[in-house]
Amino acid sequence: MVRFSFIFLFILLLFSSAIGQEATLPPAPSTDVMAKDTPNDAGGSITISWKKSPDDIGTVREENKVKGYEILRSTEGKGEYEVLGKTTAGSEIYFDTHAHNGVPYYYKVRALGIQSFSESLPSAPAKAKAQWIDWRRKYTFLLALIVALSIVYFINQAKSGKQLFIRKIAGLEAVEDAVGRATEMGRKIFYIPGISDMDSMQTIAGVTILGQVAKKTAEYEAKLEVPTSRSLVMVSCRETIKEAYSNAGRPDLYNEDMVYYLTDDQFGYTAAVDGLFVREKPAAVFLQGQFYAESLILAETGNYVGAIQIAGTAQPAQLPFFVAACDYTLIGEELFAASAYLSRDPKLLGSLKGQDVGKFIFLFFIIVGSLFLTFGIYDLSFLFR
Amino acid sequence: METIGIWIAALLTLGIFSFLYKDNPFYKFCESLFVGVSAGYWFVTTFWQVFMPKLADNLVAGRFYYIIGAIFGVMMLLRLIPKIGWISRWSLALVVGTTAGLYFTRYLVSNGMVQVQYTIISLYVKGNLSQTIGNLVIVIGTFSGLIYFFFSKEHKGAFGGLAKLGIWFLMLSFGASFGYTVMSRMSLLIGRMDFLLGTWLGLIR
Amino acid sequence: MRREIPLAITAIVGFALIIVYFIPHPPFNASKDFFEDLFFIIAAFAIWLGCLNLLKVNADKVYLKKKGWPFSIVVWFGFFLMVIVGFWEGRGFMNPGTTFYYLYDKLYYPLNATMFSILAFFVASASYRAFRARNKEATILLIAALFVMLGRVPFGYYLSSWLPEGWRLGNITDWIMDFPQTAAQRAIMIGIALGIVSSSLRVLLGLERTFASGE
Amino acid sequence: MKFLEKLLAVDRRIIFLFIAIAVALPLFFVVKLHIEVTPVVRNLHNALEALPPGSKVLVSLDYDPGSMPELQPMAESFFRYCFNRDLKVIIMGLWPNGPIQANVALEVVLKEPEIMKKNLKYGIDYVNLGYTAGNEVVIERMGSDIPVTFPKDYSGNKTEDLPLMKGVMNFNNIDFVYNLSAGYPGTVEWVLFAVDPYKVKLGAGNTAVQAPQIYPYLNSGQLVGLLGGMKGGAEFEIATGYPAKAVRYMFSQSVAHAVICLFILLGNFAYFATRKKKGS
Repeated sequence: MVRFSFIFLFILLLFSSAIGQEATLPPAPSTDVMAKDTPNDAGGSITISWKKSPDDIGTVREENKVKGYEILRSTEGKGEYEVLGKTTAGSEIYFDTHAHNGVPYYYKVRALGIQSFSESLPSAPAKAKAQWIDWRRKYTFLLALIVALSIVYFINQAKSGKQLFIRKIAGLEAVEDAVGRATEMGRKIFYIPGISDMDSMQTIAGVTILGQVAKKTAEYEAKLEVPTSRSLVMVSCRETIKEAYSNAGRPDLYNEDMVYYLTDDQFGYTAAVDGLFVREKPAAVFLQGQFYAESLILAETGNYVGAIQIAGTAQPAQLPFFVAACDYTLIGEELFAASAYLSRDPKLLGSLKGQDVGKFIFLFFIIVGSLFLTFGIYDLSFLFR
Repeated sequence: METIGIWIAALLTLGIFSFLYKDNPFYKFCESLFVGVSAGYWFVTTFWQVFMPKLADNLVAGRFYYIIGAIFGVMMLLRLIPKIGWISRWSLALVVGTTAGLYFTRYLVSNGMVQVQYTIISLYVKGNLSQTIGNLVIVIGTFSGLIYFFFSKEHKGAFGGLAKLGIWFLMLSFGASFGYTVMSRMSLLIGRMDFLLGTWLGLIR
Repeated sequence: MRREIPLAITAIVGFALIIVYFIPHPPFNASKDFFEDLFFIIAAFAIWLGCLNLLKVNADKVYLKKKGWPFSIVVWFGFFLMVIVGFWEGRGFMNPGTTFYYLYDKLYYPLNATMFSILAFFVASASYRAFRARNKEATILLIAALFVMLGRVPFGYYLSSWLPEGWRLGNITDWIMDFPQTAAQRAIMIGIALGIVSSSLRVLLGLERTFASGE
Repeated sequence: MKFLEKLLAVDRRIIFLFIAIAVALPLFFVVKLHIEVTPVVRNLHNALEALPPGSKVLVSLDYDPGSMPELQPMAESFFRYCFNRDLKVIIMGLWPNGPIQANVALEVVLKEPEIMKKNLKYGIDYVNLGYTAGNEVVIERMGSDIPVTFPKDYSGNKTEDLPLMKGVMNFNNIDFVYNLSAGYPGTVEWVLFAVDPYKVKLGAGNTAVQAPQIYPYLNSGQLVGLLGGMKGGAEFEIATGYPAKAVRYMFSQSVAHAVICLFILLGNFAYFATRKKKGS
């Protein structure tokens, strides 16, 4: 008996020394493996979560450390498991995105050591299914609904003839001065509607503003010229100016050649307009619409020939050059506001008002939310998650 | 072959640069070549990387409903024939609808709601003066900037003062964009100069 | 009919995509995948349309002997050079070592890169001749620009290394970028977001129909 | 003051000449400059350091040769970093030129002796999925199914047959996304269509023109870090310990910026001095 226990002890010692030297013991398994349907989706996915292996927490010796986890799946609790995928050490969640809806699946998590691994107990079965509503997005839905309804509401208001207020826009006040000065000096006015086509909202806004500028040039009998880089823009500009001139009672002053097409090519167009500026030395230049890299070249040349320049674009990257080189600049949304202000088009006015409702909501929550948070009352930011 | 190529590239580079002196036929030639080559490049790329895998392969694999994509696509091309060009609007409508539908929610969330969410911050961070000032600047800057873009109220009194503050914030950010744009353009020029002086002439290592 | 059908297509596709954002259940999610696939294919056709249009415009120029028509032949030459070689090469057309890649590297790349690098020259002349502190706004802009331009390159470090750590040009630039700049960009972004929401809505409701009319 | 007026009216070609010299001349000198790593670059580097070897990194190159001087050094330094750290690289592009730019960068990086030693294999250590038309819709589609969005890789192999792509179904199976962007579609679209709906971890390198517009996403944490322009590229090279192209160009960049600043100051001085005179 004593001899046996000696042998037993000996074997035990052998084992423990082997562990101490080689460290090939597998890491402790992860526990509490749970599987459930991934919520708020179209089905086909199951979320597997688990508690990290004790060898994945805190300072564990490098040799014992968990290197990652493998996720295994089976359709029967005790049957064959197939490896689904791998995830990094420290993770506690995995999404099985290859699940069939309505089929029960069992999952195991395998903690990987350097050479060996250990498996957890299988999870309870879970089935993937599709949900009707994505509840995470309820506040988004609410906000979208409010903004959309207010836009529609205000468009209808404007259509029914109600006067909607829009604040004065600084650059627009200068239009009259610029046109007047051009008449005095007997020099031309150039209007550049940008290099984009009529599918751009900015170009459309630019053409709308052109209508108002044209009304003034008709009144003052100033010379207006509009070189365009798209044939469709040319057609629209012609119609706009023609209408403005007859509305101002001077259809006799209108002439098709005021608007002409140069070329579609960005730099080709820029070079041509550049040449026009230098030769004609216009008294005023309007740059209203969607501009890209050419903004800088145009504004520089216009400034160089001494023109009053009124610019406007919603391209954030080009705004700095306009602000620095032009006398007045319509910044971003001001371009759209200006076209609504001038044209009184119900759909533009209504949208602008509807957007203001959205802005009001945002402004309110930024200030109230921040104050609440500062004084530790409540965190409102969840509303925008 | 490589040497010839470098010479061609260098001549084309100089051709474009010649525009800086004056518009000239050499520049025009390079520009036209650029327009043609880039169109050809796009044509070939979309053929091998979109048509073959997305359309042809799906049809070959028996997913015949993909023919709808081809039909809409051909409708798009019909714009080239003025008489029946109107039909291209059907495909355009699909493109416009897809972008409008996706943009509606995505912009509202990422550029609107998420930005507001991160602007709701504490205006006082205990023991961290610079963070406190930073947070204050973020909230006031965003708030006053938005006030400037609020069109339903005249810029008068305290509201006008906020709008004025807002425009200063905007100007500061435009100044930053300005600096960064200059940086970008200079980098591009450095790249070309390095090619001309280094790769082509071998003057720098 | 010519007008109603495109408007209907836009509305159906657009609203389906909005709905699927909130309702992930079939059949809505399948409609999303399908519309997106259609979009890819049409987008590719749209690129082809642009190319063919370019060829047509330039062919007209040559045919009518318009001013500068020989350059239109150059456009055609460039286009077909790329297309013929590209089709000849097959699926691996862009792997390094192919003729197509050679053309890309020796024609397309230098032309494209140089085209944009000439802007550096115009920035220089504009900064000398046009960028003026003409009012308070422009003054703020230019001062911020000077800080960023100097603070973002090693030069700024040498200019301000005599200042204590945290107050150097680089630090000030970091601060401008992280706080006031971020705040203003956020205001712009929120504005743009609402603008896009309203224009998308107008398109989907059929109020904005420029794309569906004209010509 | 006649002189100042004349100075203001100088032919712009003379200014062009000045800037050409300011950019070209410094290229002839090798100057070791002090380049500080800014927090936004440091954050990106830290996030990458936290990825364990074997992690799958998706790299989307969304630019064309026009932005090569700024973004190509970033692509090279990123690939070098990934290969050194044994990260698996999946390449794609929302711009048709992107995947080619990737091949150009790979050609440079794979030839470096340290990388050669690793004996990297296409399909196992890196793949190039190529380009697909459709802009942000491509990202949207990848959220549900990557193999369907990119059925074949760049050279026409079936995506599903590539060992590296085994088990890569959608963004859930991607550990980090890195985006090099020169405009639309680019980083903004990756934030909107990948980060927000699918909670992807995203880092980016941008042209300097783009960078300021990206900062709000940094502050909000939608983006872990950003390399802005050539300077950002240089900082990343310093952070990873491999100073390369971007660092080399920094002297030239410095001089060019200084010249532009001088131009602005001189131009404004002359302008106000002459105007004052006219006014009085």
